[in-house]
Amino acid sequence: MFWDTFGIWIAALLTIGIVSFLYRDNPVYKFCESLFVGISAGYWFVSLYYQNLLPKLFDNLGITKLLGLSQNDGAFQHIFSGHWDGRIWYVLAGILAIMMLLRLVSKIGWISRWPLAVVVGSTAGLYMITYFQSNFLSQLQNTVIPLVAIERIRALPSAGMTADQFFAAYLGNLVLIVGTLTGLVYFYFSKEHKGALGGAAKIGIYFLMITFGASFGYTVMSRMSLLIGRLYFLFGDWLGIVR
Amino acid sequence: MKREIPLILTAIVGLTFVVQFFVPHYPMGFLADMFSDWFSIIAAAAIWLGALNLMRVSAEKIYKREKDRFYAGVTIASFFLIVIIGFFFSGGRSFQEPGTRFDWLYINIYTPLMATMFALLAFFVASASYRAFRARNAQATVLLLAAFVVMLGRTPFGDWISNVLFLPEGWGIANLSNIIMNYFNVAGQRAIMIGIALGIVSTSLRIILGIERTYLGGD
Amino acid sequence: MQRFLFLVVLIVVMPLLLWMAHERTIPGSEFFPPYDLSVISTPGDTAGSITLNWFKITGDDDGSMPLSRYTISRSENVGGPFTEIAQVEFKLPSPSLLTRQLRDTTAAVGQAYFFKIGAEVNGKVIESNVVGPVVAESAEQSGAVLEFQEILFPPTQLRAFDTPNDAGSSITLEWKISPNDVSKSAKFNGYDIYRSKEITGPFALIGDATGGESDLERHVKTFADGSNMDRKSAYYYYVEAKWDGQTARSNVAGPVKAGGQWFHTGRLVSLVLLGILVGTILWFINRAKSGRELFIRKIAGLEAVDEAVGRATEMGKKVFYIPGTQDMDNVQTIAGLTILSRVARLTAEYETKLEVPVSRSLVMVTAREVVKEAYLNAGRPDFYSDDMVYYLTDDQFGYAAGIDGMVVRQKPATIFYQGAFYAESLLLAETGNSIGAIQIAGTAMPAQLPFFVAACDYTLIGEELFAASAYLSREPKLLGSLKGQDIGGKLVFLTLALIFIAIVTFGAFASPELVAKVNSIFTVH
Amino acid sequence: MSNGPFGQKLFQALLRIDRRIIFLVIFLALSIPIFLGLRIDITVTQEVRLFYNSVEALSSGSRVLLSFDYDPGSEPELQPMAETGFRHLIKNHIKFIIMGLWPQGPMQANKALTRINEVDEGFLVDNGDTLYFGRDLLVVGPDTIRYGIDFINLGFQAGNELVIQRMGSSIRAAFANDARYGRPIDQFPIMNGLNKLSDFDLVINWSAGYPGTVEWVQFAVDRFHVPCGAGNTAVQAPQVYPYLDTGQLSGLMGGMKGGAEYEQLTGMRAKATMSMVSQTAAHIFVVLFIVIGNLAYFMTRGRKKEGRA
Repeated sequence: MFWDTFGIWIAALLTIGIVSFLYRDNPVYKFCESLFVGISAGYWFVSLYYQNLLPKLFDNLGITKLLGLSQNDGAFQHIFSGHWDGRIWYVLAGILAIMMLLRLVSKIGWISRWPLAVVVGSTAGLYMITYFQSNFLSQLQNTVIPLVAIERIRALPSAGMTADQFFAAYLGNLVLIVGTLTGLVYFYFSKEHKGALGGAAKIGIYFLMITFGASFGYTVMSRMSLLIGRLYFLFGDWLGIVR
Repeated sequence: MKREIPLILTAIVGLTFVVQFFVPHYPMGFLADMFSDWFSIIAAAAIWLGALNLMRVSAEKIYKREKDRFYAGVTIASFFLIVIIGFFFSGGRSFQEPGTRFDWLYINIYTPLMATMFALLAFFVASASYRAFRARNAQATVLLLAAFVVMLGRTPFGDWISNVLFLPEGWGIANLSNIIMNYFNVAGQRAIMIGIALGIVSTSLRIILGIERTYLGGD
Repeated sequence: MQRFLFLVVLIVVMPLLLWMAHERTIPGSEFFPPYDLSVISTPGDTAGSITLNWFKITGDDDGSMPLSRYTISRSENVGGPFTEIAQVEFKLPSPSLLTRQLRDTTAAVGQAYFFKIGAEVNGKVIESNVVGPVVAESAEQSGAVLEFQEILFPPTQLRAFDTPNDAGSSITLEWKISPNDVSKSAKFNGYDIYRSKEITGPFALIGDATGGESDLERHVKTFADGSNMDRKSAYYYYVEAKWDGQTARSNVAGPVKAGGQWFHTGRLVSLVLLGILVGTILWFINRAKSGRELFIRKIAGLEAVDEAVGRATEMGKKVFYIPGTQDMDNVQTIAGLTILSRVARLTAEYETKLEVPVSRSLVMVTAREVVKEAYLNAGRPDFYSDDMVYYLTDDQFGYAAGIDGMVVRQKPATIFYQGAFYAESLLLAETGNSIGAIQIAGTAMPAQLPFFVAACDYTLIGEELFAASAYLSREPKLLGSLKGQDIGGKLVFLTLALIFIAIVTFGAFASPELVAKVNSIFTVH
Repeated sequence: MSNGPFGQKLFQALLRIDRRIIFLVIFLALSIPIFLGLRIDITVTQEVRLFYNSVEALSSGSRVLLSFDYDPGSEPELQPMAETGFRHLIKNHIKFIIMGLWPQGPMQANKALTRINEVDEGFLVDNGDTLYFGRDLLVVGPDTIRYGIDFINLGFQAGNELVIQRMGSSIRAAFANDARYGRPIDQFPIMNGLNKLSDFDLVINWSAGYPGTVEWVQFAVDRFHVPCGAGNTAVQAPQVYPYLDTGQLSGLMGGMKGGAEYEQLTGMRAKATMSMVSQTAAHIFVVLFIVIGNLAYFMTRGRKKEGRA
């Protein structure tokens, strides 16, 4: 019980400390900021160990089992008992991880480029494929639509039609197509934006501007809710003025 | 040695990911999964470098008696506090379960700091709207109007304005806001996404081929 | 001439190629009979009769062909002769949604029969395969003859095949659902799947599947079996429907072996399009190497880089460079570091102080390499120190809190944000704005772009971030790849989109199937 | 509008207004309504009504799966929905099974249950088990529910959409033990006859991103034909609206406003409803800021070169 109350007080004071930054930089904020940096760095330090290093490296290899920290056999145990286990390749990951740490030794620090190369290589390969699929191909699919949504037009109610329904039926597809294609033209780098190309690019930039405005407007609501949540914490959980 | 091997490694690993997408046969999928795990392992090991750097920079501030030395001390102390509690006093692997000491730190220190920092966005969104949304030119005006309509369309205030303007049912600001969100916004987002895809494919290709090698630094 | 050829390829050959690539990839397009007959001795009928059940064919289910009918024929031998025993009109009501039933009460008790059904549509007759033998047995207990709805019909046409496009660890089963498997049925309790290495058994239960159709058009259910799969053995399967305490068993399917594939057939279209893009980029890179001049349009944000660093120099203040909050497993971070290389070179030349706080250790390692190299190239290695790049914390908001603090205290003249950002974008940019710094942002996170646009002086939007390295360095190879991106990506996209939009617009009025087919070309598998 | 010297000065002052004044206005706009306990009538949208109806349509004793797919960052938007959801289910005597695809999700569920519980002291001994109020026994209004019989927490499971897929054929393959006691789930009466996803009468998903509603629709609804209702953050909601049209989602609540509408329907007005006034006030002020900012900008334009604010 004491720890619960104490915790709420700590949390409330830290909340106020961070908010005080809005007035101006001050020692309380500085304290909170330093605490935040230290605590969060430590939090990630611990989490990355338990969530990545331990299960992916030490458990897979069987080092934890050797040390009696886990019941499950890893690659070492399997190999010693005569079964092949593909996880033995994780030894290489261990070596790469050590190479990374060798950066601390300035003479052979360059060896850290090897693990870096593995990281960057897998990023490049993976991103190339996933972005091509989900951002290029499926957006092409979404853009290949009839100029007018004939089925929607047929399904329009004769009375009490809303603006959304009307727009979706007659103009929706057209706007989607024109917006996507002209927006793409805006990103065309290797030709000067003049003439027809320039005109299209100009329409494109207007679409981008609407997009930015709309997403901004939409996000405002969500962000306000975050603050309301903190205010309820302060006035409710901490001070108990509102329930 | 210093540059060639990394370039070859990058190419091999990168191509593995591309090939495994088209070749389901063993061992491509296995290799790709393994390389993803390797990334996590290398990154988890590398945090030692980051943490040591943070400790060193902070310790130096104390050592050199800089005016921020008290705060540097706070950083060092809080880092060690949570690390020691996380590793030794929170039940090992189940360190995140409710009721552990690590969980107490998480709930009462980490969460409020994080949530409040996040909540500051409410203030910044307001000041950014005041300052930045000026109808300076046609483009800015369009941006402003879109934001305006969408913002109004999501609140009872928007309905009220629609009523004042005698807009018919179903043709109010909320509907206009839906149209902007579902069509204009989607079209713009798509153009941006396609462009990004092309940029990423081309950048990745250059990395795999060793044309883009800034990340490796010099010799 | 070259241009003309290029246009022909772009407008005619490429769409055709895609169409053909797609035609080959339709999965499960093997012949599948339009309806499926099952025959059983009527349970509970003391007089002895045979109950037939079959799936309706297209046109029967929606009443669109009222003048058509099924003809049911029977024989005592598998080879015939078959005599017609009944007709069922399409327009007759049927007790079940998916199937039609018939009870053959003329069958003699104890005699084995074979059945087949013909569907007569528009004067043409399509015949089913022959089913049987089935013997009409008289039930021992006397009771009411069960209605059609009270009988459990088995799942039929079980097929087992190696799962396509996988590494070789599973076998896919597909069967026509039991007619009792209707949605929201309180009695139907799913299917059990049994497997054996021998056709004679013993069969062991290896899994179960819920009721419902996996493919609404063909009324089939699929199940992927990957449990303890031995790649060297062949397997046999049957499926059992569970309904109201009863079970009914399908045919046995097999033998079938699991194997891996060397090419994912569903991704042929991806391969073609990606091949075109990559090929074009490589071609232009090659061409650029031979010294052709390539034009690149102005990108405002990048034009301003020199000016922004210059201003910091004039004011004698620092330059901050924020490479995003994501790790090296994000291409945006890598792209951002390329821009850092350029910025660092400028700060080296101008002897301006540069600080790069980072939120990931790997980024710290990489950024140090990048900055060091830039200072070396600028001939100022003595100005470089590792302390210019330092780690704060992996946490996005912890990082933002730290940077906000430093920004208000040190008041840098210029701040760059280049890389991947999440919600912290506005926290950083608004604070930077409040101290009057020049801010140049660039990200490919669509959700964060509006905030950067609102709070920064210049913003690189999406692809512009990736184009930056080419733009800043003017290196021919990079410019070539940019040109390749434009031609192999954007031009191809625009052309394909326009051609297929024309087709589907026509299709929308003429044939909805065409629209569906065109759409399926680009389906992501 | 006056354009005289005084007006000019005013507008110029407005242009250079201190950010902190804006901060203060927003702070007051959000906090004053919290104390006033004001209420505004909200029009209930169709998608929220659908959600409410799909819960109302369940007979008492039905079993519902609740997936908590968010973390403390989205608490302000989703926690009110989750709390009202619990109250609604308990009032209608519907049993619920809690799980999470996000590691922090089940912790959020516990937090919501603790909050709606009204008795947190005392215990009961039943059949050799000691049942503590506030943990094993929750009192909400006239109803008392018991862990293992009326509700259970299966905890978090890693694997994103693969978890859903596994649950489609067997819940026990995905969750062997419950989260609170680590006992096999067969030991709890609530799990009797619950073998796979389609055995649930409804799935409810509180979602802040990936994995979340999109995955539940694609895997649970499309493949295993179980109805699904969802509550989403405002930022996330536009992505899942298309599923409403097609009937793949049997109801949707977006952001705090969705939560407020739900509270209105259930008649359990709480946080989201109270926040709506703050929310609306904040919106009005943001809109006013934009208007004033532009007015000042236009009135002073041309007189003075714009400086960097």
